[in-house]
Amino acid sequence: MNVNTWLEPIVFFLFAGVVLFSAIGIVLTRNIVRAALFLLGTLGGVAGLYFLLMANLLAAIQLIVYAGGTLVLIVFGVMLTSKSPWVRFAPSRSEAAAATTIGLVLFAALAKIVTGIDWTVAAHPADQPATVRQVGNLLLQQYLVPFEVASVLLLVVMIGAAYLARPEN
Amino acid sequence: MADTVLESRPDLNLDVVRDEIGDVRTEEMLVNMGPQHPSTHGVLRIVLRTDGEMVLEAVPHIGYLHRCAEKIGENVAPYQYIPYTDRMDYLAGMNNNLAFSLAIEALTGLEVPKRAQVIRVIFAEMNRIASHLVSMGAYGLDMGAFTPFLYAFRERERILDLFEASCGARLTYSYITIGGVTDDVPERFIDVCREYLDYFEPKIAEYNNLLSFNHIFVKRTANVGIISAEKAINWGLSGPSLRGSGVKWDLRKVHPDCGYDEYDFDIPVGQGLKGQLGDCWDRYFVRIQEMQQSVRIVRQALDKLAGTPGEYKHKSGKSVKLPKDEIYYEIEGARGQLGFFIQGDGSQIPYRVKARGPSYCNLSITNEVVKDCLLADVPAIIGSIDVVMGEVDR
Amino acid sequence: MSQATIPWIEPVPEKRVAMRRKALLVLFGGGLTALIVGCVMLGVFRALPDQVGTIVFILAGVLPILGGLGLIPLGLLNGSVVLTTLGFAQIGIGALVGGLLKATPIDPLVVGVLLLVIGPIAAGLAMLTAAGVIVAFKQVVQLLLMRWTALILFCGGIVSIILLVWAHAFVFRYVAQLANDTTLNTSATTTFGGDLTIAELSTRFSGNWRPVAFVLWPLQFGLIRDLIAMGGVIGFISIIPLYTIWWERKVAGRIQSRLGPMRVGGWHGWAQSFADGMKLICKEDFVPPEGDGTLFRLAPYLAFVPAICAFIALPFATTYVFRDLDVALLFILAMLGIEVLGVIIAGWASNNKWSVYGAMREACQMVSYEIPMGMALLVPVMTAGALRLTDIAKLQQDGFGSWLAWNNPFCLIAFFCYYTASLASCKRAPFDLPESESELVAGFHTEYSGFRWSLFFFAEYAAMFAVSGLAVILFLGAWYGPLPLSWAPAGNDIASAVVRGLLFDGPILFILKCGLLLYVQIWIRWTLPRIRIDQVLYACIQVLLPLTMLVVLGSTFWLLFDNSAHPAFESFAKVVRGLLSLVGVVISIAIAGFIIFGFVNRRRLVGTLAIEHFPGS
Amino acid sequence: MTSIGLQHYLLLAAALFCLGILTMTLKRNAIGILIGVELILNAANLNLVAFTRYRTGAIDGQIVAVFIILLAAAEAAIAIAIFMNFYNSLATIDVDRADQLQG
Repeated sequence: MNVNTWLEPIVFFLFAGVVLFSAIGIVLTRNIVRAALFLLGTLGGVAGLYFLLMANLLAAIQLIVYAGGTLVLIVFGVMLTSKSPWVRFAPSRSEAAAATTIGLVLFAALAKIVTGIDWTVAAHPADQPATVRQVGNLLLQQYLVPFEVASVLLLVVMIGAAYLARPEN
Repeated sequence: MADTVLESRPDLNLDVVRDEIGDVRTEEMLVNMGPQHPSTHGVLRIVLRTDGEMVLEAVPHIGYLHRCAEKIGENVAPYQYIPYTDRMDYLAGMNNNLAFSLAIEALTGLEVPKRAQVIRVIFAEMNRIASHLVSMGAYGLDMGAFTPFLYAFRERERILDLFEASCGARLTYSYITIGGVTDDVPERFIDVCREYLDYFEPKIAEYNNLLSFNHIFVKRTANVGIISAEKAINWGLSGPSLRGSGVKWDLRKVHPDCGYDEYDFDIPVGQGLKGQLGDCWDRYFVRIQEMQQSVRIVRQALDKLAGTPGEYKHKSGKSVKLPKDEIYYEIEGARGQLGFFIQGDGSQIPYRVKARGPSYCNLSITNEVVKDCLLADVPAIIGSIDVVMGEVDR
Repeated sequence: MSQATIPWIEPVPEKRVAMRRKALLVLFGGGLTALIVGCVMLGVFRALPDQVGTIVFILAGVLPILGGLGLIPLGLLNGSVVLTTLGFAQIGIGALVGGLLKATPIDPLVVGVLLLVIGPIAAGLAMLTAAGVIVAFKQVVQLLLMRWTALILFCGGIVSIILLVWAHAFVFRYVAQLANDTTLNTSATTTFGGDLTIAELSTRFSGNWRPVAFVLWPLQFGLIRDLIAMGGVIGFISIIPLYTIWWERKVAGRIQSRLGPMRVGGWHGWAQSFADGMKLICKEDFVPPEGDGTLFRLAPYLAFVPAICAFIALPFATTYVFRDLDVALLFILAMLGIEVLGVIIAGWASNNKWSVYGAMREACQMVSYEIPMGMALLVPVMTAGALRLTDIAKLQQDGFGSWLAWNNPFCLIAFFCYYTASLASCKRAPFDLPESESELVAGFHTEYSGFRWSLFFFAEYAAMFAVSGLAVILFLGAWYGPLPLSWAPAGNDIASAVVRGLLFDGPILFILKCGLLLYVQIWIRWTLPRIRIDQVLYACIQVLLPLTMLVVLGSTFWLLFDNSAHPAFESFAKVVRGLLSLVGVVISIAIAGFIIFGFVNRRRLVGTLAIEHFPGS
Repeated sequence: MTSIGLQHYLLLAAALFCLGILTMTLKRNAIGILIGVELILNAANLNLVAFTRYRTGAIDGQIVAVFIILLAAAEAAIAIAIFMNFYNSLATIDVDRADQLQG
């Protein structure tokens, strides 16, 4: 028996546990700073899963853009917009009950669908990690137009965000 | 974060959340800087009203070091009061001694021997150097440069060695006293002092290289905390803080006591070399230049001391009787005009003693200057005004 | 220095003598017992090789469960919580070990030997050594206080670490070779190994060397090799801050005409950091009552763990890398970026206005320096055409001239841009705004004390080493010496290996280069004042960012021409490279000369030691 | 021990998606809602990458995931800029107060 075959489930369940634990934490906590911190757990766990899924570049991008950039932005936003560190917006009981029901039903439906299909039919699993060069080639050849559109979008976002956050006078 | 409400200024408390729909851009915050803060130079407390990094208002709160120095003066004889003056501006004790002694001498008409006058000039100027060294070093510390501070202390250490050899104390000297000085200078004092001056003078250029003309330091201090000449006069500033604004006013020239008129020296004033006239850098650089001038004075005084034998003290200094009269006498201390108001009632003990500390007056301009600058500029400005809390609170 | 001032060798109080005697007794007795147990078990294993699996199962699985079953009623009867918990714990451990033994492919024989023979023997020897040290305490202290002891210890430590690394690399390679050896392995070969049995392994060894197979067996699992390597990495990262802090204090002392730490440990206070660590651990662990306690406790780890994680991907030499990721550069940058979050959370959770200022400044600073830093790093990546750090390093093995910093003018500028941004990234002066002590008291760590506080410093110094390492790999020839690798002796003997390791290739050179960059960071910190937050933003966004953009653009055009292989451009490039290398040589010689000049004239320069002004000196 | 397949990832992503929806509905803090959106995007990404790994064997899904991460960053920047504006005019980021915005 190969070590890797019993290591992979362990690592998967580890990361999946981190992801789920912190996602549940986000839902349950009423402290927005803690929610942002739980988001770090989710993002890190997902990045770990990307590593497991042999998407190294994506994992690194997830860590650097999401965890390093977006999350700092969010925490920054929290700090700038909350009057005291422990602002709580509590939902009412009925809201919570309704939302939970909807969430559970949705999850049950999705789970039913997912488990009802035999995914192994006609699958071509990859066994080599995608290299940066492959991703880069694909980005600059097949996906060049979306890539350029995305860069224009980023520029627009930059200008737009600067315009929106600018003081009026 | 508990809201801070100032009883004297209830309008300052903007920490409360404004919930009405309005044009709230950002929130203001009250921050206590001090009384225990690394760059308030002692137990100064400044309440800052800030908007992010911007400081909208700064209200100094003083009195944490109040020791009833003036009241004590009304209960002891002038000669006994000299040690208390040491503890006012503890970085320039000699100058405090000198101011009080001169005031009493002027009130009683006591004649000071020639040799004592020369010794007084030497020690006052050496103490000015020591005080400016601390000021310079601590200013570097405020800007985040730790090293000049220790260089400054290394140099000051040797001045204190000289003082210790002369009077046995390193901080609270009580050396200059009514009628002269407590003791003659020790043997070889002139040689050692000259040696020190030869060692010290080139160091000034090194400080300039290290700190004064350092690009980051200039960026931090030039065009920050500008005090115009008019404003400086209106707020009663004195000393380097006044001269930094370009006002050529120095009591050593205006009414020379102790024979300052016999020495050849210049009054450095701020010139707006790196920024606008009267900014923090100008005030800082005036001190550096004053050290140079003090070296000049001490050199001349040492020459004069060698040729002035005689008494170092008037015999009746210990038991002066104060006439029914009053006097206000001030000298140019290390931080500005240090004055004593003394009212006698015919006995040995003064009826009223009142000190005018330059730090106290200089500090009053804080809010005016600190307004609308960045949080990081607050230490820069307070450091450039160079207050000593012992003298502010007395 | 008078030895009487060292508290270690002052007369020891009675109580401590008694404690020492007790410790000696425990260690000596325990060591002997463990040795005997180990030897007896060795005999048992030798005598009963077939039933070993059962024995181990009984010893490690069944016995604890039985013991636990006995303990629980005892604990319940006596009302003792400890005994009951112990019973349950024993059942749990027994079930776990037993289950693992049954369920996993781990050979029970190996577990048995490791747990019951090698473990006790090693523990026994360690305890006996400790007892010996206690007996020879005074002599050991005397040795430690000798003039050059610390230096020898330090250098010896480094050498032995490197030797260990060398040895483990050798063993790992050997094991990997064995795992792929089809003559040994009857089943299918895999890259991860894990299919060899003890019997197969021991055929490789003759006679008395057979037991080596027991030690080698676990090493065929990638996981176990990783754990060992991770232990090494963590050990190294713990040593870096300790010695960098000591070094920083010494350098700061010399710059400021002081001596720095002189007492603890003897020679130049080499153990000062250990003493500080002791002190910090003993300090009150303060948590602001009005703050967010959980986040406050969590924040130091949030800063510390990413800083360590950066070392997962940071190679020290071609084979000395924990995980040779193809995205190592991005990974390290990401980890340095996440570290910031710990600082922000720390400031936020402290519920102190100064700390919040520090946190906000860190956030501001981070968004401004990260972009130029990433842009500057793009230049060597583009020039090398690779993202894997070991690949980038490989391009620089042809001596000083091939280092990427002198590859084209843009690379050199990019190096300085990167170094500036990396100062900001490590919160080092003149960019130490988040913790600026003269403005914000101590910024984000105002409320921290003790061990948590020291974690921030561990993180800071580890990050300093990581960014220096990146600079070295991407610009300064990685772990290669200034001489081309092809000049290195190729032989397999120890002498040529040593020459290669010291002069041409290897982690020693890498650590030395990183040390030089660390020294420059320290030097800058103790020389320059701190800049203001608006000036940081200005410098990063309005100066560095356009500059790095220009540099990236210029570097793109340079590469375009370079790839076109036009003869005129090639000769031009050659001249430029030569000139830049010359600049590099001049800079290196200048720095080296500066340091040597400073050392030779250390008694005459500005920073003349204050101690020499004292009367009688 | 079972080997990990596509199903595991899909289930995890479904759970993450539902938790994201829950976050969006339960939080009244605008930034909380933004965090919920990030969860949903992550769930989608996880699906994409898992399909890439276990079904197609190509890396197109990863490229799409890269674009999604990029969009998420852009979205967060714009969203926070909007929240700042919102906060500036209402002194709160409780989304239930957004109906007071006029013009």
